Amino acid sequence: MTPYLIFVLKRFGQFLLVVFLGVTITFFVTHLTPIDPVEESIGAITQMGQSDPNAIELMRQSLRELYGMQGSIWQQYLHFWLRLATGDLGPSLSAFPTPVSTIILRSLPWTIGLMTVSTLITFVLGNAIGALAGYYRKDMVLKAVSLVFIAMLPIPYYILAFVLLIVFGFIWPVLPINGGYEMNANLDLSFALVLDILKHSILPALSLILVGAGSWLIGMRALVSNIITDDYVVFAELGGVPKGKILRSYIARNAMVPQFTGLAMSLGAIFNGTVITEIVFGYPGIGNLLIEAVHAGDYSLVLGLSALSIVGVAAAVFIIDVLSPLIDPRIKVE
Amino acid sequence: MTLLSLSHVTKIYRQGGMLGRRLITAVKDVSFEIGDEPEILSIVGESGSGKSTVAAMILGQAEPTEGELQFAGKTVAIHNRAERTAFMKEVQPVLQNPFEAFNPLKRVDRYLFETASNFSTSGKRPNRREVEKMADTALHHVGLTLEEVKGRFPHELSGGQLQRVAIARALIPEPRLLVADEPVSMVDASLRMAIVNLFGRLKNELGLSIIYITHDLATAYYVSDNIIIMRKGEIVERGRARAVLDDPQHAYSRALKDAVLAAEFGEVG
Amino acid sequence: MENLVEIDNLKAYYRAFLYGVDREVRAVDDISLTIRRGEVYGVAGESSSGKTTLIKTIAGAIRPPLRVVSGSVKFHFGGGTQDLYAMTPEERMALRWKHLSYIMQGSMNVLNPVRRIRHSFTDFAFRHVKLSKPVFFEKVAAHLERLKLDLQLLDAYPHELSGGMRQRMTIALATILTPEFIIADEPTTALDVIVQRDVLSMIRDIQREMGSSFLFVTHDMGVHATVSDRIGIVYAGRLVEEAPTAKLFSAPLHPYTQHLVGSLPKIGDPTTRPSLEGRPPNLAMPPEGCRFHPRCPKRMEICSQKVPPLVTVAPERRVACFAVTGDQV
Amino acid sequence: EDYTSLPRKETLIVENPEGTIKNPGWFNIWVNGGGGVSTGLQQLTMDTLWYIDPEQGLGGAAWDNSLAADKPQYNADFTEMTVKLRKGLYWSDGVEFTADDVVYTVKTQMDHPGMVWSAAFSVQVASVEATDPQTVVFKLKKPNSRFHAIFTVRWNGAWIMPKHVFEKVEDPLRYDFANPVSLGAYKLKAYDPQGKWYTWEKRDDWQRTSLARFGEPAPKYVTYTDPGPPDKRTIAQLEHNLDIIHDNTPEGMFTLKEKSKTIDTWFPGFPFAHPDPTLPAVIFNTQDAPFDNADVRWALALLIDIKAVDMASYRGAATLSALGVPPTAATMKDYQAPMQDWLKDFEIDTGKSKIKPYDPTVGQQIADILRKQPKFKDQIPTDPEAISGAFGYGWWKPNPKAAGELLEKAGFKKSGGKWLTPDGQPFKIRMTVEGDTRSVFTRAGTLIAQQWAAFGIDAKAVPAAKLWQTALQPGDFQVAIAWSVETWGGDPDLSFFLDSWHSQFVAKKGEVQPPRNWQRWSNPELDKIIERIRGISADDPKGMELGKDYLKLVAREMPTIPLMSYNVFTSMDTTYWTGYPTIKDPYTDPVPNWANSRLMMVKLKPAQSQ
Amino acid sequence: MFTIIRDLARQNMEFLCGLLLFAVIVGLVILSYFSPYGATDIYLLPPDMPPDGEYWLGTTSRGQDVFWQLTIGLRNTLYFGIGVAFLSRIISLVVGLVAGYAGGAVDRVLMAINDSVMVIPQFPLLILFYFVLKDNMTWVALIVIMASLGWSYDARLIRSVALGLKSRPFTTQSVYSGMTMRKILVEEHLPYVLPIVFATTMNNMIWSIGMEITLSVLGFTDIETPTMGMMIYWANAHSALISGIWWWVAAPVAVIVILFLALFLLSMSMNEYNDPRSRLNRMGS
Ligand SMILES: Nc1ncnc2c1ncn2[C@@H]1O[C@H](COP(=O)(O)OP(=O)(O)OP(=O)(O)O)[C@@H](O)[C@H]1O
Ligand SMILES: Nc1ncnc2c1ncn2[C@@H]1O[C@H](COP(=O)(O)OP(=O)(O)OP(=O)(O)O)[C@@H](O)[C@H]1O
Ligand SMILES: [Mg+2]
Ligand SMILES: [Mg+2]
Ligand code: NI
Repeated sequence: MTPYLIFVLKRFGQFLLVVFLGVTITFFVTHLTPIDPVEESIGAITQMGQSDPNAIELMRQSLRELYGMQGSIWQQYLHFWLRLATGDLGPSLSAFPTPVSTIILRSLPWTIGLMTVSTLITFVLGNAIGALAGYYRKDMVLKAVSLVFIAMLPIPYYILAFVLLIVFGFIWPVLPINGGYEMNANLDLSFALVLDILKHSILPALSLILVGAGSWLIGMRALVSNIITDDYVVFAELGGVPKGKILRSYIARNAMVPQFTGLAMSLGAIFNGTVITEIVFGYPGIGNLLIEAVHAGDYSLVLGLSALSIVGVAAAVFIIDVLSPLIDPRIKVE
Repeated sequence: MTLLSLSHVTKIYRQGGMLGRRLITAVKDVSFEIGDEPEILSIVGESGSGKSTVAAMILGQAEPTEGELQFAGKTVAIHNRAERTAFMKEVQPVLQNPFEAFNPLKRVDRYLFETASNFSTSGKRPNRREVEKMADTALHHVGLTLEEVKGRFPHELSGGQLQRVAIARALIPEPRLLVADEPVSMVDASLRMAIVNLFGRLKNELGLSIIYITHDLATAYYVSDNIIIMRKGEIVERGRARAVLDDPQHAYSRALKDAVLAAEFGEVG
Repeated sequence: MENLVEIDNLKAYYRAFLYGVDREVRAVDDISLTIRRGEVYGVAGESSSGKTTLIKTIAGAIRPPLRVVSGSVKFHFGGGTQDLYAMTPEERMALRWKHLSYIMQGSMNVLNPVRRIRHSFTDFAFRHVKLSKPVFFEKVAAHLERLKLDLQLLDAYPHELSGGMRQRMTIALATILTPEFIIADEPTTALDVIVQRDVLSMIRDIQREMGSSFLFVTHDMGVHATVSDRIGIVYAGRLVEEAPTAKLFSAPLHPYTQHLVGSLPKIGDPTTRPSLEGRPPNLAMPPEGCRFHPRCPKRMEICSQKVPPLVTVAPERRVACFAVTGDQV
Repeated sequence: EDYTSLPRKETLIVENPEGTIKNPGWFNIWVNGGGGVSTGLQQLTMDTLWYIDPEQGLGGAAWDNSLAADKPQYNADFTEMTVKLRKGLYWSDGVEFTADDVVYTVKTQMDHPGMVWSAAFSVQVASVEATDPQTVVFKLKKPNSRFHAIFTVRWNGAWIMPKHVFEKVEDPLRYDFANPVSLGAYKLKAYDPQGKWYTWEKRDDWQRTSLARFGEPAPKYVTYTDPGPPDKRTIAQLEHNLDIIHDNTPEGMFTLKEKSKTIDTWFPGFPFAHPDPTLPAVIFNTQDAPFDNADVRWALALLIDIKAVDMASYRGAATLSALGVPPTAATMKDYQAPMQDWLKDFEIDTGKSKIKPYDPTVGQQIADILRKQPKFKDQIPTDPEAISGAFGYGWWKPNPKAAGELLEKAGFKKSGGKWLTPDGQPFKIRMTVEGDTRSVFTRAGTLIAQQWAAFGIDAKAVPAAKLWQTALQPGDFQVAIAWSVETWGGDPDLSFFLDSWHSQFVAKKGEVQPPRNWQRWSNPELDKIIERIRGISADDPKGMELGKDYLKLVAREMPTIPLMSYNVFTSMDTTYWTGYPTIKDPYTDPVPNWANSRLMMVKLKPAQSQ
Repeated sequence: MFTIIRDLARQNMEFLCGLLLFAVIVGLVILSYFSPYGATDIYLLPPDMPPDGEYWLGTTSRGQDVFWQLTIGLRNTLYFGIGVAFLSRIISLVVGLVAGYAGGAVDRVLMAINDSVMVIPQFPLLILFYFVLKDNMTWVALIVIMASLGWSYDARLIRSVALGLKSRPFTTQSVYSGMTMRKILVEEHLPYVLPIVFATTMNNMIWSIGMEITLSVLGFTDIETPTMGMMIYWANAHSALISGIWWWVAAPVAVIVILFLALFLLSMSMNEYNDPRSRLNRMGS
């Protein structure tokens, strides 16, 4: 076996371990929730106009049986892994008997679509400005632009999103502010639908980009201002290598090494969804689903979503670890 | 009784982690001794020939893969803090780059005081005055005084001063052996002589033995009693320093000697 | 021989206004020298005596806090005359690598760590040649061969090469365009003696072949003895002596040079060598008068009051010491 | 079909307060499967035997025989109920509705524990059979004069299942009922796979539904949607993209009223909102000391300055109630108005003195306060009758002195400005409020806690995100703001909530309390009232007298401190549709998630020519 | 110390700006102790008054003075952010330094824990904690929980620096001076990771305060403690943006931005001061 393969296998083992630990912690924490999905369901049912206490007791028993909630927490834990091994996340408890995976898969593409695109744009934008601002330290325009992005960073995302919404949806109503597509849209795949979906994603994406670019920018700027004093950059400058080339191939290329790790982490974190975006813009996605699931004590669903997110982040770390020898040739495979 | 003896010491590094297959024999079947008489033993040789690895093993920082190291008749074994402290009282290092050997953010006297209070010869923890006294004594051996050094940051001292402070620190536990791994390679010619001369004086005045690892054959010739020439982990030649260098026997030793650029007007090749 | 580089009364100071410290380090203080076409000029001196600063100033590698306070650096490249500090940045850029290349201190670590070495050749040299890429790389191949460097190394990353190889690669990069003037700062420090000797002989060879001038800095007198035609000794920011190499070693004039030459141990010579007392001067507050006087065995009254001028005492020989030149101005 | 959006003029767009539906493709309303209920499903496609409207209703009475042809017929001891069904009603797939559907509904649910009404049927029904296609006979396990309530829609009721669909299904518990067959006047047209909207289309054969008795529904399409947080609803309605907002913040409502010319509200002026037949109250956990003591409860009631609470929570836009029934239009007439004199004379004994705590002019005072605010000046009614209807009659007058006397009577002591309980501990109250979900309650709770704190009690409001599940049900609270009283609204029969207040249902400490009696209060006198109500039929006029007995009892005992109506800030945009229910034409509740809101469809008129 | 600050302020525009902004923040925090109104008292003042001479930043719909509310909210938020940052710094320092220095099995175990914490989704966990703890979900509890979620990434960073420090010669020097591991980590290595600690502190505070606001906006915090998040929560619950009470929202947002610009500028210039490169520049004197 090549050392690289061994390295990959070892990292993979680590990945599995981290996933295992992460999911285990989440399993037990989610089962701590005082919200009982059966009581939730009873709550919903009694809301439908019944309050006969005898009937409620009867209902409680039947639901408990139906939802398969018997057995100690350890049995349920074991059961969970056995089921997971076959790729089954079990039925949702707040949307019984619909499988958790069905529910997640319905929202997931939206989250992935919006977040991937906006994360990438944020990454490119933040790093580009950061690199320029770090290299041309005296440039007033870059300074101002950086400052604007940095100042945007601490603005509570809720407020920023809402202000965008009010500006572009109300004061100057040019962009749609609700949902992933027009209400009552024809959902057969068509050019118009794609356009509509794109239009609906502009504000959510913009809000994510505006709050997110600042931190890349800060990181990149700091990296660049360190790198410009590195010998190979000074040498290239003395060698008369054109500035643009130095910025691209010498500075940015070297700064990218740590930034890519961050990017992988952010891409992995996509599976956390963005609750506030989804709330403010009514954008479909798994963030809101998660909150709902927590509210409903639906720990199957919470666990399913958490497991997804854990695997996402852990996989990102794994992939970046495995790829890092390729991105940064200096990293030797132990 | 010998102070230090290495018998058939081999050190193999495994590269590629736990499952890795690449083995590097850094040191191969090396044996030598330092007797009770104080001496300066030079170890010279090409880059990567295992000189630093030998030093690390003598300092207890690395364990030999095979063979045995004995210090004052006892096998070197460090399992706990007490053993480590006891060992460090006897063997102390001098590091390569004086500018790197001290934390630039800390005052240099700190290391003197720490050493003094951790390795007091009387056995119990000394008070502040005793500590300063010990430090001052050690500094006197290297031609400095505590006054010159106290409260100073590394960047406030010259390289020569720093290296001398480092040596003074190593002297505080009153060790019997100093291991100096390339102590002069980063300093310029005039400083180099100052330090090498200091080694000679310490040997004579304090009865210290010193293992002097270097690339600089000229200073090795100048200061050492015995010499070991290493190549690819093995000792290729050894003996009294001047005898060996005046008339090297092994082909590699000769190549090494030839490569030395004499500071006289002449041309290469 | 005609002059290629003329340096006049060059002063370059580090102006540090750093957090509570307000200081001026006079790392190059009033140095004048000339370098002729086709010669190797060595600069020697103690550590932190200003050697690197001097050649940075000559190479135009000035960045804050270093500032050229006065003086001039003139080149005679391609028959013309260029005043380094009167040129625009663009003009200076045009000189680099074509006429002037500079191998920095720590040349083992000057190659971009994340790109293959091939790209460095493209970045540095390709834009100066009017050749197609393949033809250019043929030329590179020929050059590397001359330096006994494997062609495949072009496709390696810097870290995959040993220190010696990297250093040679940097030298190859600096010489590929056969510039008229090559500046090198300690190009062999931290090399194995055997490797070092190879590198030096290589430098010497290509210098002869190309007829370029070299400015060469190291504090290793052995290296100077091997490579340099003329040597300038720098002490505390000043040039204190200049002489052809043979003369310098056989009959050093300045007390510091004498000490330097005399203190070098030699294999086969077991006599005890003295070490220099005292510490190197603080360039932010250099001693009055001759900067060496606190450590000088031949110190006189005047040494602490007046700065000894650099006086030509014999053809090709200059020295700044009252003990040698007497109390003349 | 080639459409991107439906013709706006033919579409009614309504907020669904359920928000985004987690399991959008689930239409099996008989299983709680994560699907929506008020997505239009229960309003437009479901039907059952009877409806009681929270307001006046359309047929001349709040009571409406929907699928049933008549009121329920009980035998003398209330163990058998016979229902006559209407003829000529059809499911949307053309199958006729018959008694078999009703029987199937009951039996299937009884056979499948876990279905929504399964337990309710199993507990009560001994047998059910269709004696002919239009007659169903229920035999009950024990007497129950209110058995029909299960088939009577207030907000919702036991909906009738399409037998012909479900009998082909293997397991009704796992069947999603996609493409739901409708018994109502609308059928599903399209829905958002992300659960944000549902659109229903008027059935071509709408005449063959029970709603047809009131005329033709006007909107061709009805869309129920999740418009997002309150501010976005406001924006949407200002842009005429949302015809009915189910509920808003008071401020959102004021903004709408101020900025839009086309907004209809229940009250044309202040307080705009519709009073829900639920009664927000300060609920004591009467199983815990010191709240097991009526004197303490009364003391705390006398420390509340209801005017400030009203301003803080609803900014004055509330209808107050000192009595234990929600001040809906019907109860105002049936209970609140007739009991004013009793209230004025009502006395309590503080141990040191007797006081008359009632202040009949509070509603008037609030109107006066609001009239001083320039923003609202013109919107405040002046007619005393209208003021009482909008703002309520009166409430308890703050009386710190009497409150102190009551506390002392209960053994409390005041020391260093702080009240100590009889066992010498600081009197500490944690008032659990609902957090963001019902922010007006949170606002009220915060202020009440502040008022108690000002009196030297260590009182503080704490939010609980799932108040019902985490606090009220397990009894894990001291004092909370929520409701434990909800009524039919349009009908004076109080058994709807009162039955579950019987001491037989009060859970032991630490156990889960079944719904409604969150205060866990038991009282022999109350049990007697409840038992007498059980013994008479729902429309027996004696019921109202018993209701008044209940009101007097809780006024004395104060197990909860009734505050005000639960005002729902429903706003209706008249740009595309007119004819919404308002106080002037109160044919139904404007709140569009109630199943009764189907009545709106037949009363609405397009505002613009088609 | 004072001269350093003086010189920093004189020579470094960023530092000066940061210092001034920070002074504003500190000023507000100090003022909070002199508030004429109780922190949680409501309906004491006429609601919805726009900013004017009497109410500098206007009043809220709850009858509170925005300015005084702001000072107290800022104080609580700042203490919260500092609390989380402080605790999580300690955890990440201990884990990072120990893992980097000790290496081997210790390192592997610590990093496995570290990575597991890193991948756990924080948001659902926080909400779950909120449900589990209910009334006990005080600010202190929230600080502890947030701190125990917010250290892992930084611990990794610190570890990577510690790995480098371990092979620095001065570490060997310290070992042979007989220093204990604790001493080496705390006195020798800590100063080198402080720049990272400074830099990550700001990020951590942005994260924790942002999280506080998010949780508050969703109603998952103690509503009786005024914080920036709580101000926004109440403003939101009163539809402040849509009903034109913009000052209720603008004031906390402005203060948060000021706070972070101050922290950012300070940490940036402090980093420059701390950077060994600039220290190296001073060497050789
Ligand atoms: N910790 C280690 N792990 C793996 N290999 C090592 C390690 N330390 C040293 N080596 C390898 O062991 C060999 C000997 O190295 P060592 O440092 O002892 O040589 P050296 O003679 O001191 O060289 P130099 O003159 O360059 O200092 C080298 O090939 C080196 O790569
Ligand atoms: N960036 C800087 N800021 C301030 N002072 C500096 C800076 N760089 C160098 N110096 C100082 O300038 C003086 C000359 O340094 P220089 O690097 O030129 O010495 P050198 O002779 O090349 O030494 P070495 O042999 O160690 O390379 C030294 O005192 C040094 O401390
Ligand atoms: Mg070595
Ligand atoms: Mg130099
Ligand atoms: Ni909520």
